[in-house]
Amino acid sequence: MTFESMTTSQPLDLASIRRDFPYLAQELNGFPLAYLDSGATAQRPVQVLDAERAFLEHANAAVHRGASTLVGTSTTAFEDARATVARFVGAGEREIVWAENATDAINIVALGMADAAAGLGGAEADVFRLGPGDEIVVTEAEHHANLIPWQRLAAKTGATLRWIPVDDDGTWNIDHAASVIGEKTRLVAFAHVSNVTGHVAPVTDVVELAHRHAALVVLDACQSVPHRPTDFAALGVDFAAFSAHKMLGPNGIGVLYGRAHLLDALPPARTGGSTITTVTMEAAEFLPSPQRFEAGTQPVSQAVGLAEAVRYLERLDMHRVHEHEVELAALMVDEVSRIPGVRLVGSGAGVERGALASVDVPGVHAHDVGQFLDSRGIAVRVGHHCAQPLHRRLGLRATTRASAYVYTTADEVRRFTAALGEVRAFFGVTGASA
Amino acid sequence: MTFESMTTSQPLDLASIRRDFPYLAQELNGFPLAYLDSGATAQRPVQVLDAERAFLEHANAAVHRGASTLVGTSTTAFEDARATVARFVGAGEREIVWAENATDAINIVALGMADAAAGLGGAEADVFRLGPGDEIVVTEAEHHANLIPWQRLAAKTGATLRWIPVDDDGTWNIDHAASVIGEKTRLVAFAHVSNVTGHVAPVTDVVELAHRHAALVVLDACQSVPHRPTDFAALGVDFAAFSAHKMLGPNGIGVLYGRAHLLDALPPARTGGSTITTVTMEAAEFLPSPQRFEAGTQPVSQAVGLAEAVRYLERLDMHRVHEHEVELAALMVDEVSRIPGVRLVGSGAGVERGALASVDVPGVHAHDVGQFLDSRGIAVRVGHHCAQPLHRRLGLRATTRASAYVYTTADEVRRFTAALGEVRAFFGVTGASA
Amino acid sequence: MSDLSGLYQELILDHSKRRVGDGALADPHASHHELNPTCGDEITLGLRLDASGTKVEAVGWQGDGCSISMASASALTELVVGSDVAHVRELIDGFRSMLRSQGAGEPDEDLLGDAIAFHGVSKYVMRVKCAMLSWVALEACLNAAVAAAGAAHAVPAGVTDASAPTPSEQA
Amino acid sequence: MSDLSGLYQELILDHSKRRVGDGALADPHASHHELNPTCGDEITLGLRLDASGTKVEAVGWQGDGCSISMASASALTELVVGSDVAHVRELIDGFRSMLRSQGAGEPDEDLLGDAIAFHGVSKYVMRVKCAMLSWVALEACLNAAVAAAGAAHAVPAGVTDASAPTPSEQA
Ligand SMILES: Cc1ncc(COP(=O)(O)O)c(C=O)c1O
Ligand SMILES: Cc1ncc(COP(=O)(O)O)c(C=O)c1O
Ligand code: FES
Ligand code: FES
Repeated sequence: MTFESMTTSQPLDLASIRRDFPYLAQELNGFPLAYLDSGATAQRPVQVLDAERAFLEHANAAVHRGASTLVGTSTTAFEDARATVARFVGAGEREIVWAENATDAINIVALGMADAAAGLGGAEADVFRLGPGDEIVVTEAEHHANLIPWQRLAAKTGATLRWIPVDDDGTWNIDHAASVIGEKTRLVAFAHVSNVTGHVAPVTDVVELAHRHAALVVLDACQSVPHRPTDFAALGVDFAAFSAHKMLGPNGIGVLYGRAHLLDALPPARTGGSTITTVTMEAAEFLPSPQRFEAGTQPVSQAVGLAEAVRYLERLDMHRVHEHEVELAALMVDEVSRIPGVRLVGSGAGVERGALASVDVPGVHAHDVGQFLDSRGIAVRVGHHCAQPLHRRLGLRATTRASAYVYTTADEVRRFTAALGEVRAFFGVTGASA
Repeated sequence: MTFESMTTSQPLDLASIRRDFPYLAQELNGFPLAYLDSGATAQRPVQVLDAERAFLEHANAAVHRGASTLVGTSTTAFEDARATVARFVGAGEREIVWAENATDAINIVALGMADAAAGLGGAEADVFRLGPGDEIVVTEAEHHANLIPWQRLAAKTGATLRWIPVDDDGTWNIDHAASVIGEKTRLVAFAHVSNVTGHVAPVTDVVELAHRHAALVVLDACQSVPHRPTDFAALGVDFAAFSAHKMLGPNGIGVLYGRAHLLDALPPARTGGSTITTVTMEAAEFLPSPQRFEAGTQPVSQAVGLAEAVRYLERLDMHRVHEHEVELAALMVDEVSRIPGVRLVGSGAGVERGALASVDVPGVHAHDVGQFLDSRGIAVRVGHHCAQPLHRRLGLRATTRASAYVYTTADEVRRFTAALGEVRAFFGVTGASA
Repeated sequence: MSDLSGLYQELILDHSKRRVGDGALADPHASHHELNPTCGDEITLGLRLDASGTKVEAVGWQGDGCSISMASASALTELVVGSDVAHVRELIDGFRSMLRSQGAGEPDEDLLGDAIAFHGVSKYVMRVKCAMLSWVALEACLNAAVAAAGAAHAVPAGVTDASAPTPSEQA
Repeated sequence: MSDLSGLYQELILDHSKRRVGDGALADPHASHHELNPTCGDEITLGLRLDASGTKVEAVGWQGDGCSISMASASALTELVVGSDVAHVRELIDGFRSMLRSQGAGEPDEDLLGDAIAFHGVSKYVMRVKCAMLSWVALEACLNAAVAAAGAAHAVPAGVTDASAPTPSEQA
């Protein structure tokens, strides 16, 4: 599979795209910046910056509070943004809840379930009540955001946390999942695309398996929604989470998707203004989804910015975005595999992966690798990428990760791999290698 | 006390301030906009908009993750913002935690305490453990954000929620507090300045009373920090919460203040990346404050914007901001009291209040009052202002609230009161009045 | 005063004071409680059909709210009492379309009669829900009463709560 | 290659391989574990004073980390073994000032000797903590050992954990 042979439609116009991103026109240490850390956070096009600014200069006001003309304008913009995001991921408007980030979105589910187990939420919250004997299933490859909230839920409810094991390359398949998911399973949480290995999970198979046991499915879609066409209804998951800042949108806003009847029954963990119908000194009654979860003043301009980011991606066409990244992923795997003394984490050539490559250079600490690349103008991520258990399983403490997005060029990927090839010599490491 | 006689120092230069706010130069229904809803959300000066945009175009990157030059730049900007906000409210840097908004900040405390009661957090979290027999004290005048989280904490722990009663005008004093706070009290939560009555709470007296019974004090500072010099260390409170969007800063970021040793011991309710030291599949260990609470990708550009808002306020000088608002508050009280058939909520002339006036026009629903004002270009807030119990106590369902800020002119206040004087005639309400 | 008189038409101000139908209905076939989360205002509307189950015999409501919501409930009562169930459904649809029009188009006066006075409300997004409150309650009652009548001729009143509208849907 | 050689001086690359002091110290008077949250790297450093309690007799450390952190622990060991406690405190202060300088000024070669090679690290905010890791551990050990010696001449090792630095403080 070569880089060129995969193109099936009109490719992205990279030169034109890059003109929209002021950040990318900068230099780093005397070199043109090669920003290869979009897996951590993406940069924003002027269209998104302009949309948020225009809103703030002309339309900003409280939303869902009061009844002034200004509130009407801001509320309409805010709810239109929700409708735009809903359409983008195959959801109904009431199925899109604004959170602070994806981490918060996952916590809304985990904390709501803990509240249900503590007796809140009435009979309709029964589906969320866990206790001793019940099992929560994650994978060994999860981001801490999709692991620790479930550890805490287990600790609070007495349920048991189990995990789908990964192979030596950090990936897993439906057989691994079937070895763990069973009749005690009440919830299965896993990443659609791994932020370390780029592994693409067999979502519909896991959903089928989980639903056969009446278990809920929570999908961490942080590394999928920004990069590939994603339809939660078609995937069949019960909940999903993603962040705006990884998809050209603002920080400070994430999205929780949930099936409407589940969201309406989930106790809101975070409470406050705008979430209620009637409040007495003794108790409060909550609105249905999404308002029951959006306590306090909402990230309004951020929702407007995110909607503009979605429109930007829709104009590019998510199918073409995906193809672009499939090509870059193949190029990464191909080039990294040729470098002596460098270990690529995850599957090798021929297996689809997200457009990212985490590597280990035995004998050189990841932070030193990253520093060397940095000196060449190449910005990558080093560390455990919030996946310590996966790194431990792979016998590693930290890796160096390059990750791509709509604006990433093949040339930038080649600069990364070329510099990577020089690391061992610079640090005086020689001899046999992994 | 007349409007003019209160000026004690160089007053704010309103004309120059208003030039910084593009939003305020707009028209509403054919009139120059009189934006009198800053108590709900304030508008942003270009300085804040520019600072956030410059950050996004040149310095945006993940923070506290990886080690690249870009991460160094963004992390430094992010932590400098924290230091700026800390200085503004008399706190240490480790005592400032970024939250989604003030509501979230209060929830971090309430949910952390629920987690402590559920057994998380080890021995150091003992100070936060409540159970049957323990009492949580709020006031009857609280915003839902500072009421419902405590109701939920009581429901989860078996503790009892009690409240400081208010007088017929909606205010309370230290005697009311002393009638409720006692040896069973473990926590007292109240607003520094009420968002409905403008009432200024006797903070240090309540702190003294609460601490005498070893109870924790949580201050809702949403309506104080933006409007008056505020020093949490001097006030002696244990926790406090406020929102950036009410003080010229961005949406999507709020602040939790807490005394360092308390924050280090409070279990983090929301968990995920960036909060931990060591994570295994079974358990996680958390960093000290503030990082233990900032799960997932932080509101980075928003922190930068908030810091710029703080610098803007510091340049104006918070003492002068406060004086400006004291004058506007006196003007509001004075003018509203002269309108026949209009009831002002809260204390009358001669008592300090925040620069806001909530009014009832018997016979005309608040939403109709607001609509009439709106047609005159005056944007106010109508409804229960997230304080249903207080409104019920006052025999009201909704009120019409005008609230001022640094850019509000006496002329705008007079337009509000003049239009208010016409409401009854427009809706054909006559006869004796409150 | 801009076009405020387009919102508060004489007929609306008048109905808001007359409040036709104000008061609990005895022996309703269905009754429904509806709340406007923006303001906290509530209305409980009761409906009785005639013996044949095809005509609205009586409507009564209790509630508290702004002039728009009170006038709307009053106008509704005047319009629907004595009408065929099928016609009432047309009225509900017509009223809702008018309120969602954001001020566009001409309302159907033949169908809606006096209720076209509420056309002006459609330009005020935050007030649409006020005008719809009683109509949403009526629709829920109608569904419940007809369902009950179908299941067992003349059952006791069913109290229902309509499912939530989408967040951007005002009514 | 920009000024990467200012960061990775020969002496640093060399120390990162030699690792003077690598290995657990037997019978330490104090031992301290320090973690760098950015990367998860850890070091445990042990300290033994001489009989008089005024001189550093031995240092040993175990840990895993980047070249900067390993080289720093190695250089530290060379510098402090055999030195007066008072002088070691000066060294710690001097090293910390140099690392906080953000590349400004000239480091004090008379005091710090070879350790001035770490001056270049101060320009890399995200790496300052790497160089400080072992020094923070050393400072904690010194405090604990001296306190223990004062309290009761020659007590068993106290294991301490220094309080957290402020978020913007790298060391
Ligand atoms: C007194 C008070 N407390 C809490 C809040 C909640 O603030 P936020 O909505 O920013 O979380 C507000 C503002 O709405 C307020 O005025
Ligand atoms: C797979 C995965 N899950 C969760 C997260 C957390 O996202 P956020 O930090 O935006 O909450 C990330 C990104 O850091 C991720 O890559
Ligand atoms: S304002 Fe409540 S129904 Fe109109
Ligand atoms: S990168 Fe971990 S100590 Fe340097």
